[in-house]
Amino acid sequence: MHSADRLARLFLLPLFLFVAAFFVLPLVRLVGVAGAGPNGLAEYVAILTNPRHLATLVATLLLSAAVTAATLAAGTVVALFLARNRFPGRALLVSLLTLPLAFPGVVVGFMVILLAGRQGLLSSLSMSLGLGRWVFAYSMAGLFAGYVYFSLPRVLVTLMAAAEKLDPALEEAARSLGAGRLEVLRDVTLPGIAPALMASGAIAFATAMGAFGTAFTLATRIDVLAMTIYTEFTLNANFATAAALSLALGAITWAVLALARNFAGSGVAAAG
Amino acid sequence: MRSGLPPHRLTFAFQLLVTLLACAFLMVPAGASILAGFTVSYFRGPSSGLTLNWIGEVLNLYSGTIALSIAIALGTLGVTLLLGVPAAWALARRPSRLSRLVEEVVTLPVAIPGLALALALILAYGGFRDFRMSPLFILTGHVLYTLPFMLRAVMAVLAAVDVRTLEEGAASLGASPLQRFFHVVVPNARGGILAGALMVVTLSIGEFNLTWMLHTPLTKTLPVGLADSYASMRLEIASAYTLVFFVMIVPLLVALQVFGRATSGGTK
Amino acid sequence: MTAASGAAITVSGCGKTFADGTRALTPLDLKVRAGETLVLLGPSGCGKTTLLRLIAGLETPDAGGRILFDGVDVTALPIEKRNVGMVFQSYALFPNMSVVDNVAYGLRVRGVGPAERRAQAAGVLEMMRIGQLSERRIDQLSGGQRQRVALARALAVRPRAILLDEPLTALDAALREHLRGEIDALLRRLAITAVYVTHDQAEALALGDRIVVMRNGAIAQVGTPREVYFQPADDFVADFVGITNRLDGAVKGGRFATEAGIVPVAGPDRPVARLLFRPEAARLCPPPEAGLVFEVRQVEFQGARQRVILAGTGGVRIVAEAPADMLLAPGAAVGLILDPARIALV
Amino acid sequence: MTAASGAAITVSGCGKTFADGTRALTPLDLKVRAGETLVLLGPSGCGKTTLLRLIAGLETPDAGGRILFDGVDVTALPIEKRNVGMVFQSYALFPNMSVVDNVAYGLRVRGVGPAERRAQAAGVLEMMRIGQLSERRIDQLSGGQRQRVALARALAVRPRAILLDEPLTALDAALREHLRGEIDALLRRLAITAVYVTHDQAEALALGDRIVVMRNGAIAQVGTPREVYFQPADDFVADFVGITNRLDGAVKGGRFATEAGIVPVAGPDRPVARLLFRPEAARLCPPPEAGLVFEVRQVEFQGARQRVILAGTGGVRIVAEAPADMLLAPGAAVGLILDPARIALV
Amino acid sequence: ADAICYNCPPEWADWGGMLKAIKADLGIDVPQDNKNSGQSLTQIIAEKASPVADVAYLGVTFGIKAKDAGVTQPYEPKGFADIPAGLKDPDGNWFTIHSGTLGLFVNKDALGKTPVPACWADLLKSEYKGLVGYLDPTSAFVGYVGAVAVNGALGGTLDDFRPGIEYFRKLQANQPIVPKQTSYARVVSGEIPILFDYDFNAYRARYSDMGNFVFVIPCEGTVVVPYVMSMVKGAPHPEAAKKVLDYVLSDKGQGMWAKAYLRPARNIELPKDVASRFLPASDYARAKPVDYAKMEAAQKAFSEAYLNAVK
Ligand SMILES: Nc1ncnc2c1ncn2[C@@H]1O[C@H](COP(=O)(O)OP(=O)(O)OP(=O)(O)O)[C@@H](O)[C@H]1O
Ligand SMILES: Nc1ncnc2c1ncn2[C@@H]1O[C@H](COP(=O)(O)OP(=O)(O)OP(=O)(O)O)[C@@H](O)[C@H]1O
Ligand SMILES: [Mg+2]
Ligand SMILES: [Mg+2]
Repeated sequence: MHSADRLARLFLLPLFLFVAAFFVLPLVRLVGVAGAGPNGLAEYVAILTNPRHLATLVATLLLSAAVTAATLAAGTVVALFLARNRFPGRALLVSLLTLPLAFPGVVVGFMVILLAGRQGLLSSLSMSLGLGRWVFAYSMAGLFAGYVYFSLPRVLVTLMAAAEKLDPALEEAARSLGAGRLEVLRDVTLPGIAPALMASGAIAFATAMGAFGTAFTLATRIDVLAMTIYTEFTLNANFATAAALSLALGAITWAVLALARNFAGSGVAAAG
Repeated sequence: MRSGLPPHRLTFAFQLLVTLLACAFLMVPAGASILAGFTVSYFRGPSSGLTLNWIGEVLNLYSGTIALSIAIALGTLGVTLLLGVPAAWALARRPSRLSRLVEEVVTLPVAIPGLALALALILAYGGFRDFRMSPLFILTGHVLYTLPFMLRAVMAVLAAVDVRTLEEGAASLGASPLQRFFHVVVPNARGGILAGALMVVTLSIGEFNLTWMLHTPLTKTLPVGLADSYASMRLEIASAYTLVFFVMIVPLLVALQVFGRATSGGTK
Repeated sequence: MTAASGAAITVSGCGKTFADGTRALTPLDLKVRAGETLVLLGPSGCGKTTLLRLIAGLETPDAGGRILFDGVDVTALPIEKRNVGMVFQSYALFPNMSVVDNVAYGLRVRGVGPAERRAQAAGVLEMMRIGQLSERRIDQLSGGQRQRVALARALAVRPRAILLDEPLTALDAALREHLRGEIDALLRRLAITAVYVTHDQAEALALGDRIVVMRNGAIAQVGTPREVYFQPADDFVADFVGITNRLDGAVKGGRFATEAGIVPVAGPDRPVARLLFRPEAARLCPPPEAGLVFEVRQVEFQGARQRVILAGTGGVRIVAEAPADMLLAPGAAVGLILDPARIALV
Repeated sequence: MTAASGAAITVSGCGKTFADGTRALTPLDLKVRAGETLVLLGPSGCGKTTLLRLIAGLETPDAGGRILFDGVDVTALPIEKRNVGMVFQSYALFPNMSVVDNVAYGLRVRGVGPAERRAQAAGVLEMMRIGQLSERRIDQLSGGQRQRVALARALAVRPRAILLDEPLTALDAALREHLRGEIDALLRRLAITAVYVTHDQAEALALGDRIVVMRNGAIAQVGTPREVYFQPADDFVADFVGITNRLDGAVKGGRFATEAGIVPVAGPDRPVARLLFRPEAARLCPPPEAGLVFEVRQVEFQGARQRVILAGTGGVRIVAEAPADMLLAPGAAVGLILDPARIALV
Repeated sequence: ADAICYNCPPEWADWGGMLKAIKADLGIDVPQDNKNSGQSLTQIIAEKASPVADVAYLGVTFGIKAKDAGVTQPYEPKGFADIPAGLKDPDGNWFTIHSGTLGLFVNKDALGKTPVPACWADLLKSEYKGLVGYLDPTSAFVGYVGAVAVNGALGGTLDDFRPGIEYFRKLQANQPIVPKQTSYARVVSGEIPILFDYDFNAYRARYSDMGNFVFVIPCEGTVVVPYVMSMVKGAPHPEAAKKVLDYVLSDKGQGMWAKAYLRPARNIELPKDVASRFLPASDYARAKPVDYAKMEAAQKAFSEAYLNAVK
């Protein structure tokens, strides 16, 4: 099918040009800018040598890891529950749970303020219960809540699909061999959805690493990398540092995704 | 034929509790925001009365951003369709090392934080004033960001329906490659194309990370306006604006879900 | 390892209506004798799997139904407490474990130590002659090998009964025939109680000590393979377990008269009668020698023999067999001689 | 509609090595006569599909290979220019078109107007006796109906040859047998050149004018069904087209002597000889009556007959057939009488 | 749009009303823009090769920076001469259009029973936990002004930021909210009960949004800061830009700023009703100008020190 090969090449050309012009070229430019700052190539290691940047990096990694863990834990419980049980209102519940799928980070930030801000629902609740005022929207905890809010629907969609696809015969087989509930969970169910856990975990992690809108909306002195890049960029127009940090952030995120894809097979990015 | 473990009361109760908590976590703030968009004073609560004034104010202040967001979303959709669908076919046709590489590069924008991407675009193209100032600049960023989703969605169906064999069938009947593409590939990838399209529009309308850096005062999109309003407007106006956003995006999301369920072969 | 002869199973008044209202089984009674292989045979959707799952404990019967193992009521016992081995159509092997870990899994959850359980599992694998596959991953196995591993896994816990749901359907014809023989030999040797679901009559006839023919959630006939083949309870069973030819006519003076000719029969006169026979009960011969004459419609060379489709007047269609070397041309006339011992008049 | 008798196809020196280095075909020659049905038979992976796709134009042969249609070199022509009809194992019907649009598609790309092409398609559907399905969507069809539509679609463009790749494999046993007869009748009636790929020997024997038995990318034998069944070129062909029993011994004075007994044969003395026969060439009888005596190992009731596995000394294993009513118990001794016309000495 | 202004946010200094007036009087359409001073300058620098913006509204130090970065072009609008020296670049690269006094913008309702603070030091008391907000001193100009004010009030100088930084470090115990952008609405809504902000915002809240708001000039003292505008070098619409700049310095423009409770840059008469709404002059006596060029020069060092010390 030579003629089809020719057509295929023709079809790939526009995509190729677009990506080259608007992705590869700008990225190369970014690399150049980062290296052309006053510190030259040292800018690239600044993330490790500048204690403030290093601390931010560590904080970002820790936060992302915590978000990933929490989202996966909650997501697994919910996904298994929804995949296993049929009850009236289930479809609605699924819809509600996956609805925030495309809320942008800014909206999510706003949701966190409404939930845990000074006048948030939690605050009113705790006040009326006489427990003092619960406000955590403007701290790392707020960002944590925001990222969980952001990632939970995505993780749920992936995990639910995986749980649905899990051959029920596998669990039945384990039970026929005498395995109890927890044993089935440990030996069959969790290993069965492990690729989905990997994939959606990677997405949650990557989003938490790079998302900016939520942090921007909460806009408090939260030390995460995305915020630092933004500050570096807007403060004194420190392009070189911002570019170097961006590249570092991109590289770390990409590496995590690539690693997860290695473990989980393809389809990792699709979950995002 | 599915049953898995029959309900076990404690497990069931625990799972139900977590599910409801998750649902509350996601939905209560959204509900509060909707309510706030209608209340006269959020500080005093709903007892202060309900009003449509805030919505009116939002439409008055920000209708430009809404229109622009819709226009950019549709433009993004058009470009991703033109670039993505043929390319998805070409990539899915013969999985080779080259096609894997192209796929990797094209999906990279998902992995790289929007902030970095936007920075790169500004540094590379910020100097072209007419381009910089037109909505096309934002559109470019959105295409970059949404293209992988279109590609993936289309490639997924192409793999699922074994378009390869269908094409061979058409070829055996005398159809040329282009005829095969339009008669067989596109119609049978419809599901993926539609799913991809919904995804692209949804993501484009909500895109903030890139847009925040890419926009100019003339090209403010809805999420940029939202961020503005969160920072500098009354909570009620911000809420009303969020409400407007919901009204636009929720139907898309519902369509996406209904559609996803219909194409994924059905959840029993 | 040899499993002890299994339990006798009694199914008493078990019906099953699913939550969505589907009535998969009308209440039925069934006894599986200790050590026998009972085959559940029937068309798709007739309730075979449902009945098997009731016995396994994967479904609970509608109110009133009871399942007994060796006379003890186990209706309320979940599957993990029933100690039955199951083999699924999809095999349901754990993809995250090696072959030997799959087989040892039942022992693991019973608290058997690692060394001990691997030794036992290895024993079972040896018995199935797949000891060399122990360390393979499941996705490195062929269909037939998976089948054997699934069987080994189910047997490793020395279950009281083994339940098999179309264990061969996923395999291709040649392998299916081969494994069918292996499973038959194994079940006979272990003398374990086995319930075997299939929709393939050849499998049922070859494997079963007894066959339960099912239809629409009810039992159509229970009997040995010969009973269901030679004395089918009704037309449904007759057609389901093999090809049946039918000739309509009348009996008069010990002769069955039909449009194609005459067949000598025993029995009283009857104005309306139907003669039933299976292809192998008829022999082809030159037309003058036989009472029945047909036209050859189609001949299919099968190697060992030829299958011949014959046509009579009035749209009658007969399937017969002929030796491979017999010369038969479509359109030619041919005689048919029936074995009097293998015809039935209804 | 009746297609004109098709083209003669010549495959000359065609090998195929895939990009990943897999050598699917060693260079081979083959002639398909105009109008005949040629069956490519062989185990999985032997290269049947690859050969068919070479003929179709879906793959190009390695350098030096040539494909000729009626003597004209078409090697460089892509499939859409070759005018061949293809039927795929999965049917490859276009889910986005109705049945009649599927069948008319080949005419559409040839520029035939809508009314005209629908009329022609309807004609073909009528010929296949599925005219009433015209407006159905593909997913509303059963497997057998899809099979017929796929065939109709391939035939509608009046191809020079029709190429079928395991067209019945996706169907269940009963339907497969039925459609096999239908396809046979159709191909015979149209007298179109057909190349039919299968791994099922029963299908090959029933359908083929000639059979090409393939093995490891090469041709093992070409011949009529009777030739490959009764005069297999080698052990591989013998085993692949049917069960073959083997007895080792010596010929002396018109008698073949083996551990199990004696068989009268024609031919000169030989110190080392092997006797080959198929199950249907042997008849079971009480031991005293026969020259060969074996022990019954396993009996499989098949309804029409019984398959019996016999064991002799030294691990000899014989497959034989017996009438369904013969009493055979595992462990008993049994005699075997061979049909002298159907044994072979090698 | 006929001209682009960076950092003309509608909810700040009544830019909303000003932009409307410009449209009405000059027929020039200037879209509102919510960047802060830092962001605006960055954008202008990034777009140096082909600018998008025509004019920018900046905190004074950013005006000085913009000039140093070479992204401004000199323009002396009508009334330039009336601006006191020190509040403008002699060549017109930047010039003050109005100024404000930094203090505490307090939402009394949101404060509940907690008393209105009178001094910077009050805010360190634990009763103000969660009630205080200030803009990020490393990003927003207002934030930096706050830092300078506190530092000066507590005995620091532009050469010595230690008292100020020490203050912010201690303030962290009260978990302040630190937005990056103007947060007028959040005070109005009660989300931030006490914000380091300008007098004009507080008066506007009190008199235009009719709430229970007060402005406090802390007892230790504070600073007055000018806000400046610049014309961007290579502005795509120079003519429109000049008209806009003329307008904001015109009597009408300056009057509008005054009505929005800003001190006009030119010495015009304050309307009576407006004047009466300001705090008494005795309070304003505690608000001092500083050396803005020096303030600019110190900013970078301060940011570094702040980022390193306050966590
Ligand atoms: N969980 C279920 N919910 C509702 N209906 C069901 C369920 N499981 C089976 N059925 C229905 O019950 C009937 C009997 O199903 P069952 O699986 O027992 O048939 P089967 O004889 O095993 O068929 P097959 O040969 O196709 O496996 C069918 O109509 C089936 O659709
Ligand atoms: N595109 C390909 N690339 C690499 N190897 C291939 C390709 N297609 C087929 N092969 C290999 O070539 C050999 C012949 O394959 P082919 O499909 O012709 O076999 P087949 O006889 O049709 O088998 P089956 O009965 O399983 O369909 C096999 O080893 C197969 O794995
Ligand atoms: Mg079943
Ligand atoms: Mg093949």
